[in-house]
Parts: sequence; structure tokens; C-alpha cells
Amino acid sequence: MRIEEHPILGKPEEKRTIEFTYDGKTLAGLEGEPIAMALEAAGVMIHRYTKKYHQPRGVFCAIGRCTDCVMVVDGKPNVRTCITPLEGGMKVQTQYGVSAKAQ
Amino acid sequence: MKRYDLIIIGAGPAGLSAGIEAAKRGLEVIVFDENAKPGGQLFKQIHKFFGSKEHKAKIRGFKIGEELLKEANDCGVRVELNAIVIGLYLDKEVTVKIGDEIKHYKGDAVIVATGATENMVPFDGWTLPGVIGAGAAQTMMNLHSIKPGKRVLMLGSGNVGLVVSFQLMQAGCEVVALVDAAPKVGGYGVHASKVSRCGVPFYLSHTIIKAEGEECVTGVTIGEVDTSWKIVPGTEKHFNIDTICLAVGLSPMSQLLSMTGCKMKDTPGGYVPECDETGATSVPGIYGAGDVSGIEEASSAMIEGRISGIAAAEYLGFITKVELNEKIEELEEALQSLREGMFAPENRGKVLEKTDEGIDVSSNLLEMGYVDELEIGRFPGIRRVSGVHPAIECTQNIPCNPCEDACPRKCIKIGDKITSLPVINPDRDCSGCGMCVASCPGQAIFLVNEEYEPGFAAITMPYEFLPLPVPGDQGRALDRSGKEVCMAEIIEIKSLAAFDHTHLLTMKVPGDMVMKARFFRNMEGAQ
Amino acid sequence: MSKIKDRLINLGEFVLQPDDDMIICRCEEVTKGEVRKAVHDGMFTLTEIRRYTRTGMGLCQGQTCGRLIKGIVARELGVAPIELEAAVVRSPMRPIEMKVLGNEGKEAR
Amino acid sequence: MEHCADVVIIGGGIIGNSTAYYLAKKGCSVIVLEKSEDIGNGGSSRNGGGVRQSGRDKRELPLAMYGAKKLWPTLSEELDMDVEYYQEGNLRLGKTEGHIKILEGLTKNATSLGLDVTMINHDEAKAINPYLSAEVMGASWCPTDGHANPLLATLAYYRKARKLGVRFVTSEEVVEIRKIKGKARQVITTENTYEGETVIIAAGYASRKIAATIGVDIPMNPALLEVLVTEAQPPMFYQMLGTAAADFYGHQSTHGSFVFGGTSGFEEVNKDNGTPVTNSLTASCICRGIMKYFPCLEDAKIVRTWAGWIDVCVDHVPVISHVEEVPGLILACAFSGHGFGIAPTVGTLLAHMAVGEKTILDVSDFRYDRFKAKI
Repeated sequence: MRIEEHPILGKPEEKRTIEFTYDGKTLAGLEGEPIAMALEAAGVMIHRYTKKYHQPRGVFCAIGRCTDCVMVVDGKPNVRTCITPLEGGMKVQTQYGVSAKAQ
Repeated sequence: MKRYDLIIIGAGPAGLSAGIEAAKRGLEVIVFDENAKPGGQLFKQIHKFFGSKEHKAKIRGFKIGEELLKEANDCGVRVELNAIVIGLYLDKEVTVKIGDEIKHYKGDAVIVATGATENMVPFDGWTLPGVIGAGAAQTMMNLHSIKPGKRVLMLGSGNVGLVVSFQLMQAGCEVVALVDAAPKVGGYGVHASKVSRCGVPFYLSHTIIKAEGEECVTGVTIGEVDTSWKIVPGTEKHFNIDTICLAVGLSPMSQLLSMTGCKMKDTPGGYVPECDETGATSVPGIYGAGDVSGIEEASSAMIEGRISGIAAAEYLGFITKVELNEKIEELEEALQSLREGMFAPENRGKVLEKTDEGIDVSSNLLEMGYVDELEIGRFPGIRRVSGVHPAIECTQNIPCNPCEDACPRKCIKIGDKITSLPVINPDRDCSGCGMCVASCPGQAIFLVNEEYEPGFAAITMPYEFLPLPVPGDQGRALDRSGKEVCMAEIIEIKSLAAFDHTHLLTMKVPGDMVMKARFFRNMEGAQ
Repeated sequence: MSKIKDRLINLGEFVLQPDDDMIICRCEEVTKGEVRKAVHDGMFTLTEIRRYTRTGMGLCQGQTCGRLIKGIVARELGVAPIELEAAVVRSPMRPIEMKVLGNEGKEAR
Repeated sequence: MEHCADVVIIGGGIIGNSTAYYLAKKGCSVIVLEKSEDIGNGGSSRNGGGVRQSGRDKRELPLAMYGAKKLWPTLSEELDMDVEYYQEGNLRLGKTEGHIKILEGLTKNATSLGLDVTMINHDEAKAINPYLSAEVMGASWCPTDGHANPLLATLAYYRKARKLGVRFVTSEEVVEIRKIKGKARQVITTENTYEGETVIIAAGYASRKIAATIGVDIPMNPALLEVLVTEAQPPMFYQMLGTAAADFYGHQSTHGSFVFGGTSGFEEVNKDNGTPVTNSLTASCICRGIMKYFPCLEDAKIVRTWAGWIDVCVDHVPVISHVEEVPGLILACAFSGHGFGIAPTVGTLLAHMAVGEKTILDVSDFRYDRFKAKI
């Protein structure tokens, strides 16, 4: 969920709304914000399922350290979505183990 | 290979400060930072800083960040962003990922100011989406305008846990509980009090037993721990929540220093380089500044950075040893003043029972997060007189004195030792201007007028939430624990530029509530 | 120095604990029990634990679990965490694509 | 703590550990002394994991072949631990005429010694490994080669030996070996004195310094080699890889990550600060090398690099030898970076030597006194 207005920071900086796909669904996000933030705003919590135990993972550190939020972005696995800027037309997919689910 | 006089790794408070001081002395400086924005954690700090003027007290962290950046730019410090330093090799060679390239640079001196990383604590379910670090919450809210969740449980009562809990509420999230396995609140009492009076219950000596949910967090169970950290059976409590926020401490990110062969030492506060007072490590020309050499507040990091920047200038012959020593003495003093009081590094882990003034510390504050009404009267910031006057609920020795300067009538005295408790000067009259209320970084000052109207008192409090109430709003007054105690009506709202987004809310409450009521909640329940 | 040098010291029997199935290393999905068992199998240093169980060998390179592992190993060995030497730090500080690592800037050299 | 044993082994690497295991299995009492804090601190944990026969010196080849046939295939079972051994062949790749010539030479040599190695062309190589680049002209192919996880194999030997009662002592540096009544017997460390009927030096490049204390010299020098590892990739292939130009070598592990070793050309002159630090140029160089052969790996992320010293012998062949002039002393060093793959065999041989049994293979090629001046 986005913060419309903040008591200290005021209104968020204006950014262009763009579209991207998440597991095939079209979602809207703000250009240049981290992919993870656009997903968070859209209510997407699960970024990947782990390799060994197939457990769900999402954002944990949000600054590119823990690497829990990695997803398959434009076909490349293990992209840290919390620090990768969103671009229009990006293809974002849930990561299963080290790759996207075979389609 | 491109060589700089000084390469600084990390554009946070320490790194930028170091760059400024070095550049001022004629060094060619470059600062690398892996983030898209400079300022390190400063841009996530939206609260007013503690300390005194020289520490930029009562200025909000992100504003300090902006000031530092401007100063750095003005001094000619080159700040290279999105530049990931991937290695610090022998001969002070730095390899940096910039774009899709690896670049090699050398520095005649290198200052590593890479800051800290969050500690984490495992519990059943801690890998579920919805369990996040407190830093993650700050990043989401304060950098990207995203709410981390609707209902949040905070683990950790240190300053980070307390400050982030408050920020979560400012962002419009509900904080359902603040939990810490320790038996006492770890952070500043004033931070705890402002969270507590908003109605957040504190569960000290409690820990998370389990985060619940299949695909993401839907709830949490906590339980009380005994002295050996074991759960006491039957003490389990359950909350429906969607987010668990972990604020269980920080560790220095000293990997680069370790990699390049600096002598390191392991301390309870983390793995840190062996440094002298200028931050110089065992490798000549390599310095550690800020959290990388031991966790402290950003205010300290800025001074440490300045010291290292000046020391690097001396190391490279840009200034003399005499100039270095002069400047360092001054800065060391400023640094020392931040390292005093009840939260001084040497007091870590200790339970102090009395303040420097010999007053018994509020046990309620340490165990519940707020000072009890019965305890508050013993502190020197409280004086019950007629007319408008401040009630300063500042009960611990922390390095902070903006209130003293804020009062145009000099009603408040702290003195040379900035950790002393503020004292009300009985010979001076309060004008009711509210500058002290707005300037207190701990939001611990209230204006009270015990005889506002017959049978009614007026209480002015700092308020940093939206929506802002308007005069005439009817609601409930909450006491220090966040419990509703009586009806209240808003009679005045003051919002001045000088208050810097801290609004002064004045509410009318029954006269007997004057030392109880400390917060306001609108009828609809909106904060 | 209370460093344990003799690898035959008696650590007592390996007894399962209720939270042994809790993940400690999030990247490589190593549990607390696996780390404890590794100690009983003779892995007394953080480096050996790392090589034996893969803790800290994943994408984040132990930035999250390092401290936790240290605590568990120390407890199992009956020493203070501070007695355990930290695992060695190596470049790169962040995961980096082969094509980027192989692409060294020209003007910088 | 017991300070006397049948055999005292200096060095807790894979050679020392495997020897300790095979000795313990025979019922000998063994003490292993390791200078560093960690078992397997040297080259044992810092190599590409190759279990190769191809590309070896003809003197070493029998050891490699024995291992590939008799020991590696059952090692996981023997040590109760998966050492991630894959016997899926070795591709040694070439992408110039010059490379192919080198490969042909190696292949000819190995074939003459009875090893199944063949030269294959681009298409045949592609059929084995579809990820190869168009640049690859051909390769030598040895189907019985393989690789294992060096970290786990080293620790597996350690674990099993420890279980059998071998006493491992870490953080104790050997400063001297002393003869007692004409026989090497006492091993003096920074803190203690140990005694063994037999003393084996298996301490990598440090062996030279230790052997010197008893008046023996091995002509070898340390060289710093680097290894890097990628994030996990989907399973792609399990052959061991190498190149004619020695740009890199490595494999994909069970975990999915690729482990590659390689060189920058500065190995013998690299600077260090007393620890095996990586060089700022090497990892980048290895990456460029890999991508020429496997362009599909360009997006794979490197998560870690490390370096280790190897003990390079003047003739690049190990010393595995009794020292008759110092009865009771056995040398096992100068492996020149080829030690991992032959470690099970070497451990077996050393165990025989230590107890005075006839070795299963002839070790006379590895004598310590084989080095002669050139004229």
C-alpha cells in the first residue's frame, strides 16, 4: 500500500506510472522505484519459493543484502528486486529454486 | 590507474563528513556508494536528532543528509553513486562496479565508512514473507512511500525498534505490540514514551514463539521468557498481524577492512578494525569511520568521519600534525559529549538505578515504556505552578539540549553537561510559545495550564500524525500508557515553519487530568 | 586462550532440540540442527561449518546468518562466541555477473 | 592429551587426512598436527575439484587411474558422506590450431599409457556439452575422468578418521622435527612435543620449511592460485572442464554453482600479506576465459573468490617418499596443484609406507632425491 501523504515527508515525489507483468498479469508501478516496492504496492508478498524446501520468501532487508527477494526478471534469475529499478514492460516472474516455473 | 588522494567507501554520515573535511584541506576526494541515493541511513531518519547544536540537534536526519550533501558538493567532493566497491586489495587498490564495468582505482588514503548491517533473530516462521528488518520498514516508508504492512509487531526495544515503531504509525500502520526478550527497554525512555502514549503495548521479557501463516505472515504468538530465556508455559499471547519487524541490533560492516588485511578484533558489538582515535587502522593510510568501527548514532558517525578526513589530510601532508591535533581535540570533545550519560558505551548492558542527579530512574519506564504518573513528579523538569508552563518529561541522562536554547525566556536549564536533566528555572516566566515542545527530539515536553477554565486544564503536546485534528474536534485523551482516560477537545493547533512539521496540539481536559493526559485520539479512532 | 585445539574433546552426546528444524542460513536453507550436528561431527570452526553445511555460502555470503551461526557453534562447543575466528572475507562484496566482472574499465587502468 | 602415536602426520589437508584415515583403518594410532585453525586450510579446500587422469604426467597417471577405478567411485560410501563425486568425463577444450596440437600431444601420451582418451571435434564436443561456444574447435575427451567436492572430500576423510580415534590438533605449528637415536621421532610444535614411530610431512608448501629442520630439502615454491564460485544455476552438465591454454578449469557442483579455478599469469609473482589474498586482476581474467568457452554463463553471478597456495615442484611431480637418511621420515608434498584427485591413492600408499607394507603401486618415481642438476 502506498502512503498518500506523510506527516513529515509530505506527498511522495511524482513519478510516471508504467506497466509491467508479474507472472503474466499486468500490473502498474512507478518508473524507477524498486521492483519490490511496486509489487508491495500491488499486494504481492511472495517473490520466490526456495530450492530445497520450496518455502515462500519475500522482502526481508530491502537494501540488497539478504537476497531473499530475488525473482526472475526479464528471464534472468536471482535479480534482487529490492534494489533493481522498475522499467516499463519488465517481465517479472516468481522464482522457483533458481529459475522460473517451466511454462 | 586513476589515483585519488582519498577514496571513501560509503556516502553516509561518516563518509560524507570525511570527504568534506578532506576536500576542504585540498585533497582530491572520491566517494563511492552502492546505493542510488547518497546519505546512507540519514535519509531514512525522519526524526529530529538528539545532541546539541554542534551535533545538528533537533534537525531531522534526512535534512542533515541534504545539508551534508550540499556541503560535500560545495567542497568539490565527487560522489559516485550506484558504485559497488567489490574489493579493497593490497596497495589500497579499490575495484568498483560501475554500470556494467569493473573499474580499478588507487587511493593514497582510503576511508572505509560502510556502516552497519542489521542483526536478525531466528524463530519458527521467520523466513515467511512479512517478516522484515526494521531497516527494510524504514526503507519502504521513508524512501519509497510504501507501507510495510497494516498491522505490525515490532521485536526490539532499542532506539531503532522504538523509532521505527513511531515511524510506522506516522506512515499509517498500526503497531500492535512492541516486544523485547530483555527485561528492560533498551532505547531512550523518551522514544519509548512517545510510542507508548500512542497506545502501543510493550511486552518486555517476551519473545516471538512463532510467526504464523502458510504463504505469508498472518499472525504471531509471543510468550514470556524466564531468566534463562526459556518460554514460561501458559504465557502465550496471539496477535493477528501481517508484518513482523525485527530491530535486534546492528553489526559493523567491516568486511572490506578485513579483506585488505587490517588487524581486526571481535567485540560483543561486532567484528571491528583495531583503530586509533582518528580511525587509523593497522594498515597505514586506511581508516575506518562511523558504524564500521563500532555501532553508535549518526551524530557520532559524522564527527568520526570528520576526524578521519582530517587525519587522512595530515597523513598525506596536506596539513601539519599541529593543525591535526588542534582540530581533533575540538572534535574529540564534541564526540565525547555524545558518549556520556546513561547510554554511554561503557554503560551498555548495565542497569542504572539513579540518574546523575541522584534521582531514582523510573522503573515503569524501563519495564512498561512510560513513566508512571506517580513517578514523574520527582524529575526536575516538572514543576506545578499556575499559568502556562512546560512539563518536561525527560527522565534519563541522554546527550541532548535543544530545549535549553529553544526557550526565548531561558526557562529551561541544562548547563554545560549536555546529559544533565533539564531543570525548570523558577525565576523565569513561560510565554507559552511552544518552541521547547517542538524542539524536543524526544517529544517529551508538554505545556500545561492547570487553570485553563474553571475545572479544566489545557495540555499542549507535540503531534506528528495525519490527519491533523482541527480546533473543536472532540475525542479522548490518552494517558502515558495510551489508555483512554477522559474526553478531550482540541482548542488550538499551532503549525509554524520553525516547528518543522511538529504540530502543537492543545486539548482541553478535566482539571484532574492535567498530569495524566498526554495524547489525543479523535472520536473516529483516527490518529 | 580457550581455543579448542584438540578435536577429540568430548562434547557430550548429540541430543535433538525442539527447534532443530529451524532454518538458520536462509540462502542455503541450513537448519539449526544441521549446524549443531556438524559441530558434533568435528567441525569446530566457522570455516569448517561453512564448508561442511554450506551456511553462508549462498547469494548473501553469510551477511544474515554469520552471527547466528557463530552463536550456535559457540554454545555447542561451550566457548564464548568471541573465541571463534570470523570466516575470511573475500571479494566480491556483492554478487556480480561474470560478464561485468570480466569487463574491466579501460580508462581506469 | 596423548602426545605419542604410531604415526604423526604434519598437515591436516586432504593428503594428511586420507593417510590418517587409511592408517586408522589398519588399527594404527595417529596424531595429525595442523598449523591453521581449520582442517583443510590449504590447497585441499582451494581447488577446482578435478578427479582427472587425462593431462597428467606419466609418472602420476597410475595413481590417478587407480583412484578413478578403485577408490573414488565408492568413496562416499566408505566415508559415510556424499563427497559429490561425478564420473562424467573430462573435456579439455581448444579453440585454436595451437591448442588442438597441445591436446593431441597429451592425448597421444595418455593413450600410450593405457588411458581411454580421444580427440573429438567441435560437433562431438557439442554433443557431450551443448553449452560450448562456436569458438571451440575440438577437445580431448576422457570419459572416466570426473570431479568431486574438495571441501567435502577433505572434511569427510577428517570426520571418518576422527571417528576412528585419530587425534587432530589444530592451531599448532610444527617448528622442528628432531631425530632421537638416529631416527626421526619428535615433532616439536609451538606448544608441545609429539612423538611418533613414523613422521609424515604432508604440509603443502610449508613442508619445505619443516623438512629443512631435519636437513632435507625439496625443490619447490609456493604459487598462489585462485578459484571462484557462481550462484546456483539450474543443472546443466557434470563433466569436468579444462582448456589447452589452461585459462580455467572447473565444473558445476551438486549445489548448482559452478566452481572454476584459473590463472592470470602472475601466479608465481603474486604479492600477499601473509595470507592467501586474491589478486585484483585474476577473477576478472578467469571470467573472460570462461565466457569464451561458455558464453551462456555470462549472466551467472560470482559470489565469492578465494586463493590458495600450491606447492610447485621443480618438475611438477609430487614427492611421496621415505627418506632413508632420516629413518622414520616420510615426505608427501610438492603436489604442484594436482594433489586433490590422487589424494585417496596417495593416502593409501602412505599408509602402506608408514607401516612398512609393500605399496600397491610403485612409488619410486616420486623419490625425494630424484632431482639432478641439468648438466
